[in-house]
Amino acid sequence: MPVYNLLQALNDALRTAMRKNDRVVILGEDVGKLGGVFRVTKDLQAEFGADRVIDTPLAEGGIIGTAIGMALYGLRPIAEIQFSDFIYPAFDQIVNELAKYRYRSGGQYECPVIIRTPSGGGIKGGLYHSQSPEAYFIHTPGLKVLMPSNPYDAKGLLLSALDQNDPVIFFEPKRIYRSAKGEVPESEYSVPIGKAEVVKQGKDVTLISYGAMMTESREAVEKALEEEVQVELIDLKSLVPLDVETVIGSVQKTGKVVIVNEAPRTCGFAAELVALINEKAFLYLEAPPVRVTGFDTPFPYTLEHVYLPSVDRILKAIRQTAHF
Amino acid sequence: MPVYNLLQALNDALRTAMRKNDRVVILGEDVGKLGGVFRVTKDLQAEFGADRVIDTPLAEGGIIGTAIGMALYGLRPIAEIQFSDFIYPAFDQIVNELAKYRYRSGGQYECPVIIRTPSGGGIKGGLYHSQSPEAYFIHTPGLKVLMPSNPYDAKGLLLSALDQNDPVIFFEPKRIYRSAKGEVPESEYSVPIGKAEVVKQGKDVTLISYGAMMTESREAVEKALEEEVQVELIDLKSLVPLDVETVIGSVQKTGKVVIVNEAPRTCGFAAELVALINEKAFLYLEAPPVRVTGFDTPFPYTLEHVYLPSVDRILKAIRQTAHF
Amino acid sequence: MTLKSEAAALNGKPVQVLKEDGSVIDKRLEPSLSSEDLKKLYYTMVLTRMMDERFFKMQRQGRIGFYLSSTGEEAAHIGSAFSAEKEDWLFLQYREPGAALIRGFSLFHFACQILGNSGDLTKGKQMPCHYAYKKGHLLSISSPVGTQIPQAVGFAWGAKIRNEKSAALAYFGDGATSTGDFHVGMNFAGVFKVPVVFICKNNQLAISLPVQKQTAVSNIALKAQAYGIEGVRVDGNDLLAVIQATRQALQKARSGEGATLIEALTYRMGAHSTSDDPRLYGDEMTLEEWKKKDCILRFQKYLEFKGIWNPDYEKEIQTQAGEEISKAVEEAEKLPPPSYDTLFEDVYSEIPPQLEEERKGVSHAGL
Amino acid sequence: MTLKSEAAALNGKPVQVLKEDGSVIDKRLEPSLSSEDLKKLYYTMVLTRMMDERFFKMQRQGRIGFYLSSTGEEAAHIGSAFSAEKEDWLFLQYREPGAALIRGFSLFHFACQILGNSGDLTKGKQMPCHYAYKKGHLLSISSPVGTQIPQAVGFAWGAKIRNEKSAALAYFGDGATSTGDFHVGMNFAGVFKVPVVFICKNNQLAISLPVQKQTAVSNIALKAQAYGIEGVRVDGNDLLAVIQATRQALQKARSGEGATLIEALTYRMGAHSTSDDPRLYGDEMTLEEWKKKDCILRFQKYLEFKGIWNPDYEKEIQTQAGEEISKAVEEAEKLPPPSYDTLFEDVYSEIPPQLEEERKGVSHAGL
Ligand SMILES: Cc1ncc(C[n+]2csc(CCOP(=O)(O)OP(=O)(O)O)c2C)c(N)n1
Ligand SMILES: Cc1ncc(C[n+]2csc(CCOP(=O)(O)OP(=O)(O)O)c2C)c(N)n1
Ligand SMILES: [Mg+2]
Ligand SMILES: [Mg+2]
Repeated sequence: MPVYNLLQALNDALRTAMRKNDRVVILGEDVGKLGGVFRVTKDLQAEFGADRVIDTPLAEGGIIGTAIGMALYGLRPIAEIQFSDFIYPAFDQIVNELAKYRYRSGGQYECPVIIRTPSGGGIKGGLYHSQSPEAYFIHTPGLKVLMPSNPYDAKGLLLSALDQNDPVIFFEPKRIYRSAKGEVPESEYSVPIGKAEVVKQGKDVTLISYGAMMTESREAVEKALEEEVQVELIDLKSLVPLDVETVIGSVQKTGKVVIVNEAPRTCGFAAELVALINEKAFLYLEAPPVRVTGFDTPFPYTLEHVYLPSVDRILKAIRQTAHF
Repeated sequence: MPVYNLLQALNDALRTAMRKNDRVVILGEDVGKLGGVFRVTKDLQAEFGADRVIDTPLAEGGIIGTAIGMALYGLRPIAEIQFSDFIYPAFDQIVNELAKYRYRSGGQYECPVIIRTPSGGGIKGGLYHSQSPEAYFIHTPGLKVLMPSNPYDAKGLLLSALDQNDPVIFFEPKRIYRSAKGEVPESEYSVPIGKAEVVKQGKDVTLISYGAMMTESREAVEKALEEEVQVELIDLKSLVPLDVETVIGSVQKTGKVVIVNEAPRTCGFAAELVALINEKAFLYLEAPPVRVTGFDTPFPYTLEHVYLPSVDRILKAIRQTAHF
Repeated sequence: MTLKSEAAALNGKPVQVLKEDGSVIDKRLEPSLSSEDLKKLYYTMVLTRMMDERFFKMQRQGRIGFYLSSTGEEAAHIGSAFSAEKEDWLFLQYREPGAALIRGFSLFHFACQILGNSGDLTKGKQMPCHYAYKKGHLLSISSPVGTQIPQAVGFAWGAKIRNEKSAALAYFGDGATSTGDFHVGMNFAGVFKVPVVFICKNNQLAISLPVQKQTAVSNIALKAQAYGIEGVRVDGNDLLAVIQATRQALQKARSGEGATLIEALTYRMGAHSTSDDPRLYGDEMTLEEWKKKDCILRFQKYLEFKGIWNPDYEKEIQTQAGEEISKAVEEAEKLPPPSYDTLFEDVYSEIPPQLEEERKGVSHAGL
Repeated sequence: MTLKSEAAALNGKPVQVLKEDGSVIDKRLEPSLSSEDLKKLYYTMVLTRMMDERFFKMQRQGRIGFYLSSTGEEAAHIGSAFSAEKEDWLFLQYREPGAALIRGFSLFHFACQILGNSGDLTKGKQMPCHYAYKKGHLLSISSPVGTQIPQAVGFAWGAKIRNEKSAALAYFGDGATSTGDFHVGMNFAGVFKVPVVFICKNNQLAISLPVQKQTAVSNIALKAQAYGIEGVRVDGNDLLAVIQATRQALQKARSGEGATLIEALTYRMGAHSTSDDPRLYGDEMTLEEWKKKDCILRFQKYLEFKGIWNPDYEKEIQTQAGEEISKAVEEAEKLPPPSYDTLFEDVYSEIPPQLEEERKGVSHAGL
C-alpha cells in the first residue's frame, strides 16, 4: 500500500471517484490548471478535462449556487472553497438553499453537493486563513459535516460522501495536509459516515477531538500515560451525523471528559458535546467536562500558537479532570 | 407612562435616538416610505427625511457593507434586515468584516453598527420567515447579541446598544411584536447590556430563556407552581455578553436547569449554557440540564406549533428535572 | 427576424408584437401558434387571474394564511413558460402561478400547497406559493430573493457538460437584480456560455421600492452587457412578444450560443402579498395607467381579430375556470394536515439516529 | 478635456497620456504636477518596487512568513493614491503598498506589520500586507476579496449625508469584480450618487485565473454602465493617465455627481504571493510583452524629457531607498512579538467578563 499524505490521499480519492463516475465534476477557484492552491486537485484537469475540473470566477456564492443546480441536474459536484474563511459569501446558498432543498420540496429533489474546504489554523494565516467554522454548519439541519484527521480516513470519507445523497461539508485540516502520513489503499474503499473511532483505549478519561487537533490530542494522551492517566481517545470524523453511541459508551466507562477543538469556545461544537453527554450520561459523570478550545476572539497571526490548543493545555485539562 | 407593544416601543426608541443624535441613520428594505414590513420604522422618514431613513435596494450584503462604511465614517447606522432568515447574504460582511474590524485594525477603528432583525417562528412563516439564527452570531467573537422579550427592555436595550461602540445584532421576537405589551417610559433610559433578569424567584428549578419563548416559559412556570414546583425564571436579554453570574447563582441555588429556545437543538445556545453550567456549577447539579428547543430540522409551515417549544413541553421538562 | 435587432432599434423602448388594441405591429415577429395553443394560453391567463382572486379572497376569509397574486403579470410568466419545451426546467421566484399551471401543476395540488395539508406535494413544509413539482420540471421555490439564479445557471450548465438538450429558465423580479446572486449567476452564465434564459419580470416594484430606486439603470436588459450576454427588453404585457423572445432565446441556448436576459416590462397591479398594504406607498396614477395596458385584455382583442374570442366564449371559459377552481379547493379542503412524522422526513435521505430520537419524543408525547 | 470623452473615442482601448517612450500624446490631458510632485512620485514608485523585492527576499530567507508584491503595478495604485486629498480615505485590497507609502505609512510600520511584532500598529493580529493606518486615512485591509467595495461606498455616503467633503477610493482587482460585493457596492453607489471612486487594477490575473475566464467582458470599465456610473479605462502603466483619471473622478465626486469606475489596465509581473508558483499556470509570452511596458520605465523617460531624471539621479534615489528600507527593517527586527494580552484586546471596546477569564487563564498558565 502506498504511503500518502493528506493531500495525496484526497487527490487520489478525487481521481478514483472521477474515474468511476463521469457525473462527478469539480469546481472552484484555481482548481484546474493550477490544481488548487494546496494542490489537492493536481493533474485532475489534465486527466478529466476543463469541463469536469472547472476553474470558476471569484465568487463563492456562484460556486455553490451553480453546484446546487448541477446536483439538481443529476451531476455529483464537488465544490472547493479555497479557504473555509471564504465560505461566507456562499452562506445563504448553503444554509437557506443547499441544506433545505430536500426538505422544502417534500423529498421531490435531492441536492448532494460536496463542499471541500481547508480549515483550521497553524499555518500562519491570521484572521482569514485559519478559521474553523464547523459549528455554523453543524447547527444547520440538512447538512452532513465531516472532518478527517489522517489520509486513510480522508480518502475513505470522501468516497463515502460521494456514495450518499445528502449535502456534505467536508473540512480538511490544512495544517496537517503534508505532515499527516499513512498507508492508503489504492483501490476504492469507504470509511462510514456517522462512525467515530476509538483511537486508543483508556479507562480514566475520555478525550474527544477531530481534525488537526488529533495530533496534539494524541501527544497529550501519550504524555498522560507517562503520568499514569489512561486516556481513551476518540476521533469523531463525522460531526453530523454524530456517533453518539461511541461517545456515550466511553464516557460511561471513564466518567470524565475532555473535548478539544480549535474554534472559538462559545457555542462551538464542544458545547454541544457537553450538553449531549449531560443528557445521556449525567449519572456517570465524575467531573465537569472540560473544553480545550480556541479563544472567543478572532484568530490572531503572530500568537497563533497561544490561541491554538497546545499539548500542554490539553494535558493540563486531562490532569485537572483526572484528579478532580 | 404609556402602554406600548413591542413595535411601538421599538419605534419610540428609534425616534428618541434619532432626535438626540443626528448621526443616527436607519437603512434597510422598505424601512422608509412604508415604515418597514412590520412598521417598526413607521413615520420616521417623514420626521427625519430620506437621508436618514433610507430605503435601500434588495441586497443585505449591501446594507451591512455600506452600514460598516457609515460607522467607520462616524455615523451610527441602524440597519434593518427584514427577516433574520435573510441575513445570510450579509453573513460575510457581518462575520468577516463587522465582527473583526476593531480587532484586525489593532483598535484603530471601531464599527458600531446595529443590526435589527425580526426573528423566530409562530407567525406561519414557514422555512424562511421563522428562523432563529442567533447561535451563528453568538459563536462569532466581536459581536454583541441581544434579544428583548418585552417592550420596556426593547427600548432600553436598543438605546443602550446605541450608547456603546461595538457591533450589535439585535433580534426582535416578531411573534410577540403586537402581543407583548407593557409600560414604557417616554423619556430616555437604558437597560444594561450583559445583565440578565430574574423574572421570578424559585428554589426548585432554574428556567433560562429569552425572546418570545419567555411567554411560554412564564406560563409553564405558573403551571409548575400549581404542582408545587417553584421555578426560578431568568430572562437573559443579553446573549453576548452573557450574565454568567446570574445564571450560575441561580443554578447553585436550585441545582436543576431547564433551558428553552426555539432554534434547532444541535449546537444552539442552549448547548453553550449547559457547558458553562457544567464548568461553573458542576457540583451543584442535581439533575441533567434539559434543553427544550426546536428540532434539528428546517422550520416547518403547517406544523410549526409542534416544532416550537410549547408550554406543555416546557412543563414536562420542568417536571422531569424537578423529580429527577 | 430577431427581437434583438428590433430591440436595438428601439433604444430602450420595449419590443412589442401587439399594439394595445390587439393588432399585430410587424407580422415577421408574430409567433406561430395553433388555435389550440392560443386557446390554451388564453384559458391559462384567465384561470390564473381567477385563481389569484379566489386565493386572495380565501386569505381574507382566514381560510389560508398567505397569498401572493400575479394579477397584471400573467403574460410575462405564462408566455415564457409556454415557450419552454418538455425537457426544459423552470426556476421560479414566487409570482408565476400561471407558469406552474402551464407545466401541469394541478389546481388541486396548488390548493393543497396553499393549505399546507397532507395532499401538498411539499408536505406542508413551506409557506403558500412556495411549491415544487418535479414531474412538471418545476424546481423548488424558496423565499430568499435571487438564489434561484445561479442554481438555474448550474442546472443548465449540467446539461451542457453532459451534452444534453435541456435548458433552464430562471424567473426573477426587478428587485432580484440587486442581489449578489444575480451578478454571480449572470457572470457564470456569460463565462461558461450556459444554455439558460433569464426572465426578469420587471413589475417596477419590490414590495414598496420603485425600480428607479432599486437601480440607477432601470432598463434591466441593459445590464446583460456587463456579462457578455444578450439582453432583450420586451413589453411584458404583450403575450406574443414574450413568447417570441423566449422562443428565440431558447433556440439560441440550444444551439450552444449561451444565455439571454429577457426583461419583460410590466407592472404590479396589486399588493405585494396579502400581508401588504400598498396604500401606504403606492402610486395611484401609474396604476391607473397600467390598468389600461392589461395583458389579458390585449390578448383577448388579438383573439377577437382571429375570430376565436367572443363574449360567449369568455363566459364559457370563465364558468369552466370558476368550476375548476371551486372543485380543486373543495377537494383540497377535505384533507387533514400532514402527519407529525413529516416534520422529520426529508431532512436527510434517511433519518439519522439523533433526529429519530427527536421524532420519537414527539410521537410519544402525542403532542 | 475629460478622459471620458477621450475614452469613448477609443472604444475599449485604454486611455494613455504617455506613449511608451515617455512622450506626451495630448498635452490637454497632461496633469499639472510640480517638479517636487514628480520627484515624489518617482521616488515612491522606485521605493515600492525595491521594498517589494526586499520583503519578497526576506520571505524566502524565512525572516517573514508571507508577502505579496505589486511589481509592475506601481503606477496604478501610486498615481491614484497621490491624487487623493488629505480628507479622502482609501479602502485598499492588499496589492497597493505604494498607496500606503503615499499616505504616510512609514517603512518602519510596514516592516513591523509584516513581522507582526510589538511595533505593528495592528498588534500582530493580521497576516503580512494587511495593515491599517488611521492617521493616513487607510482603512483596515482584509483578505476576503471585494468586501471593501460596499464599505467604501458607505463611507463616502456618510460624507454625503453629513454634507462633508471627503471622498472614498475603493481599490480592487479584476478578480474582485466577480464578487457579489462588487455588484451591490456599485449598485448602491449608482442609486445614491455617492462620492466614491472605484479603482479596479485589472492586472489580468486572479491567482491563476486569466481575466478572460473571470468574466466574458474583460473590459471592466464597461461594467459601470449597468449601474449608471461612468466607467473609464486607462492604461494602468501610465502614471499620468491614472493621475488624470483619478483627479477628474474625485472632482466629479466632490461636486455631487457621483461615482466613477476607473479601470487601470496593467499586468501582474510576478507571482500572486510568496505562496504561489506561476510556473504552474503562467503565460511567459504575455509576461515578456508587458515587461516592455513597465510603468516605472515609462515615467522615467518622461522625467528624462523633463530634465529631472538622469542615471546619477537614479543611483542616488536607489541608494536612498535601499538605506531607508534597510534601516526600517533593522529597527523593526529588534522588536519582540506582541504581548499575550493583545490576543484579548480589541475584540470589544472593553474586555467582557468571560473573555477576561480566558485572558487570565493564559497569563496564569504562563503559556
Ligand atoms: C434575500 C431576501 N431579502 C428580502 C426579502 C423580502 N422580500 C420578499 S419579496 C421582496 C421584493 C422582491 O421584489 P422583486 O424581485 O421585484 O419581485 P416581485 O415581488 O416584484 O415580484 C422582498 C424584499 C427576501 N424574500 N429575500
Ligand atoms: C472571498 C475570497 N475568495 C477567495 C480568496 C482567495 N484569493 C486571494 S487573492 C485572490 C485573487 C484576487 O484577484 P484580484 O482581485 O484580481 O486581485 P490581484 O491578486 O490580482 O491583485 C483569491 C481568489 C479570497 N481572498 N477571498
Ligand atoms: Mg418587482
Ligand atoms: Mg487581478
